Amino acid sequence: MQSLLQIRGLTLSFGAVVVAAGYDFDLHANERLAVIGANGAGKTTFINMVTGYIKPNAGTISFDGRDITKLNPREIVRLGVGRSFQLPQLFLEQTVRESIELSVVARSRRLSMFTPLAASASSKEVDHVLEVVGLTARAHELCSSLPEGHRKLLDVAMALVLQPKLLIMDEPTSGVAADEKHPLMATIMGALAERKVTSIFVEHDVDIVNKYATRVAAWISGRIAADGSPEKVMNDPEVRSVVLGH
Amino acid sequence: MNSSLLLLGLLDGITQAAVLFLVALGMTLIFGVMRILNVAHGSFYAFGGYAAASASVYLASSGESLGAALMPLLAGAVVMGLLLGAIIEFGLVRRILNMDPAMQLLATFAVFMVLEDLQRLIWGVNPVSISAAVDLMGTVKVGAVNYNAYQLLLLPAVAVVIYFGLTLSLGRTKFGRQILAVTHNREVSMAMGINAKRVGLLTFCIGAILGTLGGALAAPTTSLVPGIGGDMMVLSFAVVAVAGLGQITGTAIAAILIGMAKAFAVYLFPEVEVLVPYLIMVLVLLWRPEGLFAVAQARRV
Amino acid sequence: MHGTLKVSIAGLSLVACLVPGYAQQKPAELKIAMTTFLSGPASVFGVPGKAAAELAIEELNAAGGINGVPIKPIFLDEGVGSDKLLSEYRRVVQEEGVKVTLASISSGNCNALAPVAEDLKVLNVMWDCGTEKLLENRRFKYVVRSQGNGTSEMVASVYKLLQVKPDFKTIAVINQDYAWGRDSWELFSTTLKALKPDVKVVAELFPKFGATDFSSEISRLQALSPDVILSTSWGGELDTLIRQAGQRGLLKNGTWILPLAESSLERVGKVLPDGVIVGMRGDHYFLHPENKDEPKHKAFVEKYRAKTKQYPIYPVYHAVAAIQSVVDGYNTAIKANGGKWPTTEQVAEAMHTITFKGLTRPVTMREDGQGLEDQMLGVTKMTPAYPFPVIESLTIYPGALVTNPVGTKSPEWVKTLKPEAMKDSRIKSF
Amino acid sequence: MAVRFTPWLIAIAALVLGILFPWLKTPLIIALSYGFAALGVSILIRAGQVSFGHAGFTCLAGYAAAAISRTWPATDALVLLLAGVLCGLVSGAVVGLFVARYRAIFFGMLNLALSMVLFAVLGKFYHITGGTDGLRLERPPLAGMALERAPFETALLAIVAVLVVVACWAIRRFYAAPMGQALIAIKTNEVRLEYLGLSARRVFWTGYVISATLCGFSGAMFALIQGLVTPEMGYWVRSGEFVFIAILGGAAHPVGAFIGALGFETLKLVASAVMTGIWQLVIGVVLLILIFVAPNGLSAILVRFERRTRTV
Repeated sequence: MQSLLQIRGLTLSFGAVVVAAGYDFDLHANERLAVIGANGAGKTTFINMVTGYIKPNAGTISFDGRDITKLNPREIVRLGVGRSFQLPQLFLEQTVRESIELSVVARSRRLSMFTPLAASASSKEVDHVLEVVGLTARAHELCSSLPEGHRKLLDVAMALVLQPKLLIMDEPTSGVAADEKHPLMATIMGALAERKVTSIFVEHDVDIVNKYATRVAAWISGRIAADGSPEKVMNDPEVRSVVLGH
Repeated sequence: MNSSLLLLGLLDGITQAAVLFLVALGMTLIFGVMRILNVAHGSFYAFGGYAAASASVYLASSGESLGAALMPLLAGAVVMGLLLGAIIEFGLVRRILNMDPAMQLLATFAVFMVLEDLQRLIWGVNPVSISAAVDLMGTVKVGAVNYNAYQLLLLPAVAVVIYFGLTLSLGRTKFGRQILAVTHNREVSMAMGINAKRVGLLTFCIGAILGTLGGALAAPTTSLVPGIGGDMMVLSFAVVAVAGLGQITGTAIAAILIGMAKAFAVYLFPEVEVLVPYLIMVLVLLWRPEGLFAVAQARRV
Repeated sequence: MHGTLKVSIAGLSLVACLVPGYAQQKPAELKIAMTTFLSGPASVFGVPGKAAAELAIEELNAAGGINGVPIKPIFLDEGVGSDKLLSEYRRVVQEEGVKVTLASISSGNCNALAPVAEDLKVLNVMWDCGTEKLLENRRFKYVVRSQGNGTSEMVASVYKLLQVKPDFKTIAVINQDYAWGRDSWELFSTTLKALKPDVKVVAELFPKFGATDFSSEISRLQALSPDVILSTSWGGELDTLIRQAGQRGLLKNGTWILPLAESSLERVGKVLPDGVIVGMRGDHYFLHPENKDEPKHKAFVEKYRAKTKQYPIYPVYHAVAAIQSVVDGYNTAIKANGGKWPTTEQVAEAMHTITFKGLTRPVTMREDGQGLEDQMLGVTKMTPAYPFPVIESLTIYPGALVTNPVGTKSPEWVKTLKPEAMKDSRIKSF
Repeated sequence: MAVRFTPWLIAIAALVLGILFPWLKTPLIIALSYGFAALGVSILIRAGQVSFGHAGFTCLAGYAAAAISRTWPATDALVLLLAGVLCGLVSGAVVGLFVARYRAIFFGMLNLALSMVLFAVLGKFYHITGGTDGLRLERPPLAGMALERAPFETALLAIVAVLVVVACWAIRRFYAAPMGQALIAIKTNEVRLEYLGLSARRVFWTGYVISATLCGFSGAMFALIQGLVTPEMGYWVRSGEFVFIAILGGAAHPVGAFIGALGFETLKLVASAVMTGIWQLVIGVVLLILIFVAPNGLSAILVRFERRTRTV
């Protein structure tokens, strides 16, 4: 079966630092890939390249059979790749609800200049989304006043609302209190399942990886050191020593 | 005529560039360290000029010797620069460092408005001119053209000295390195125990003095009238923008570039002379938003 | 029913007609607004004008004002820029009830204010600006000029230049970049072409109005070294130009002709060498060969010097003349109105007919509102008597001779000038 | 509620004052026309961008109006106003294509540079632009009627007053609409905007065009009431005054611009009457105080007041 995301010979280096050593990579529909690796291994750079924020020196990225190597984030998003960020990227001067509404409207890509935002986004959907990510109570707070956990949720929610085919999440649980990590992932994954969204998520927490990933890929200094089922990768000696530090 | 025209344009350009460079340098230095674009910088130029004029009236009772003519210029510039620099930095700038750029621009714009009228109140509205220094230094003949030795030799010399003085002291002295550190990254340098407040104050004063010095040195070659501050503001602004904010060497090159362009315009198409600096500015900004000699950074996500 | 209606209408209209006639009681005071440069480079020029106006008005009020009505002057600063000035002008007329305005020094401001004056139906005497276009292109009811215009001044200047330096090949001009600088050059050059077609213009420089640094222009002029250099600049800018040109010895190569430089002599002093042709926009000079010993003139010069520590310059004479014209205008109108206080309209009408005498030769107002003012030019000479050059070998050109006739356009008219005109017997040299 | 009615309040107050004290008409019209330009500037401030060059648009529109009425003296005042608006729209659209990429200081600088180019061009080329003296325009007919000065002023005042209300309403709608919201998002997070599949540049361009259009109207109105356009209209200090007005009034609600404009003009009148020659100083000091005391401007206070009354 043809892969959803296909990467060939992806190469990028900042001066002497190699962040992508010309690796190939394939992701198939309905996979839930966990990306692990030490800091600076090139995980975020990988996401930035896939979503067009950074252009690779060489290699090709194609999504859904279309070459997206040279596209910018906006175009890639429009093709159905959603992304959430390690540092949540929110509209700090707007409320949670407004952010969601804006995302909903953005999906249609037609920004009215006259009908109020609230009227341009179906309130049923907005309510539902807020429900799903559990932000209903905070709907009218400014994003700037949210605690980190909720920021992460909103960040993911805004990507989710776009109804992407593939959702890439950069450390969705980092900066979230330990006891909140699992409920958070549960919510997100629930939402993803509901829409059958293929997903990639960068994660450090082994339990979470084992619990939610159908597949794991380990990044080590710009190359994919191991790729496969959680058991396989987690027991890979190199991964154990370098990434998990056992 | 063309070869000589080239020469003349060159010389005229240099005479104009010298002052332009000093003023713009002050502006770019301040921006580098405090990340504030000082809209009131043009007023420093004006105040420097007037201060120099007043100083030469009070100090130089006999404008006979060149020293007696130049000393007041220097004195006026330094005193006025320190005064303005210290007051404005201490009273305002350090309090707006964390505001968003819009507010910062506006704050310095307010200072500009205040200074504009203060200048009127202090020195009145009639043109002031002090030409002692120029007269004493006489002229240099280049082909058919007499140049003021003051404009052709002294000003560029001062500019060159200051340029090297600054670049060297930035690299060599402790304080210079501190400035560079703060310029490069305020937070880190503060973490490293550099007193950013003190660095800021000193830098702002130096920047202000450069502005006032520009005015003081220009004073003998022009006549001081209300409004020169505003005009010099945009002009030095153009230089800084062309060079790229915070670029010292770039500022020097940009100043010469614009000075020359203006001079040549007078020879080739006098009609466009006033337009030239802004045209250059626009073209450069459209071509390289960060200016010719600066580099852009992307936002980390 | 109908009848009464008719009658009452007739009555009303009758009253309406009569209203202007006698509704005018003598006011307690006559407010006159004068626009003049109190700031900026031009203030070296506007401030003396103001001082003179104050002196003249003091004298006038001491002598009982205009038929018992004292004058209250209001001064507006032209230095604030024409749009701010315009607002101020409207304010004093609409809010403070100014009836007469003297505007302006700058031709630009004259152009801007004249139509507004016509609009507001306030008498406006253009007391110092030179632009000739205004009164040529449109017939004004409320706007007059109490002095000569660019045409008369430039024609006279060319005459004088050709008298002093009959044969020269090249000329360059450096004027302020605004109405006066541009128009005066157009007039000068066309006149020159008409009288001396073989002259070559080697450079036309128009540094921006209010410029303070002419170094590049000076370099260029030196490189070209033309036989004659013209500048109709004035005020602080002329001072700066003279000073900077002097510093670099430009004043010594070629003949300079500065038709407005009389007003700068005392300020620039020794910098200006002998042999520079200077004018004074009229025949205004404290050493006027005919009037210098006339008591009225002498007394005024004394008073003015006592007040300002300076010798009067031509804007001073223009200010006095303008106020004199208003006085004569009112008196004539009052006579015509049977001794009753006239409407502004009546005064404006009178202003087009009077001949008045300021401190120098009298000026006759034409039906187009243009005053016929005699023009005087001379050549600088350093004398022990004064710490600044005086003007010698003066020549006076009668206004009637150098002003274009009513209804003609200056640029066309000057084309028709013939060298013979310079031999006219009415031209008087001293 | 307070905010909802302020535009009406301003409009009515302006009309009443103008009719009671005829000499106030001119300053009122000028003040309100400044208000439109400031409103334009404040739209961009909502996107976190300050332009020190928007006087360029008012200036251009003013000259357009003047040029038209000089070439076709019979042209109706309403047509001239429309021409000004279109001039703002078109020039804004074109310039916007270039400047919409830039942010923060670079945006400010580029706008300043462009406006200064215009300023310099208008000051030169005397035979076309009238140089530093500018261009005069004779009072045009209004709605087909040739009016004397007084009724003409009254008519203009009425037009401005009505348009204040209209503009406030329309821009309020715009702020509340997705496009307006996206504009605010530019201030806080363009990256996310792009990752929502939206073009930040396009959004900003739209805002820029609207702001230029408002400036266009302002310029034409100014030209009509002044009867004179000069390069000064486009000098960078004038742009600064617009920014000042926008901040003084605050960007929280469109009416802020007009409150600010009236405040500014009053300040100017008082300052130049009470302490002649130092109005800039006074304004400068007020501005400094403002920056620390009420950085969000007067309208923010109104809005806060409104919120409170709503919640109570």
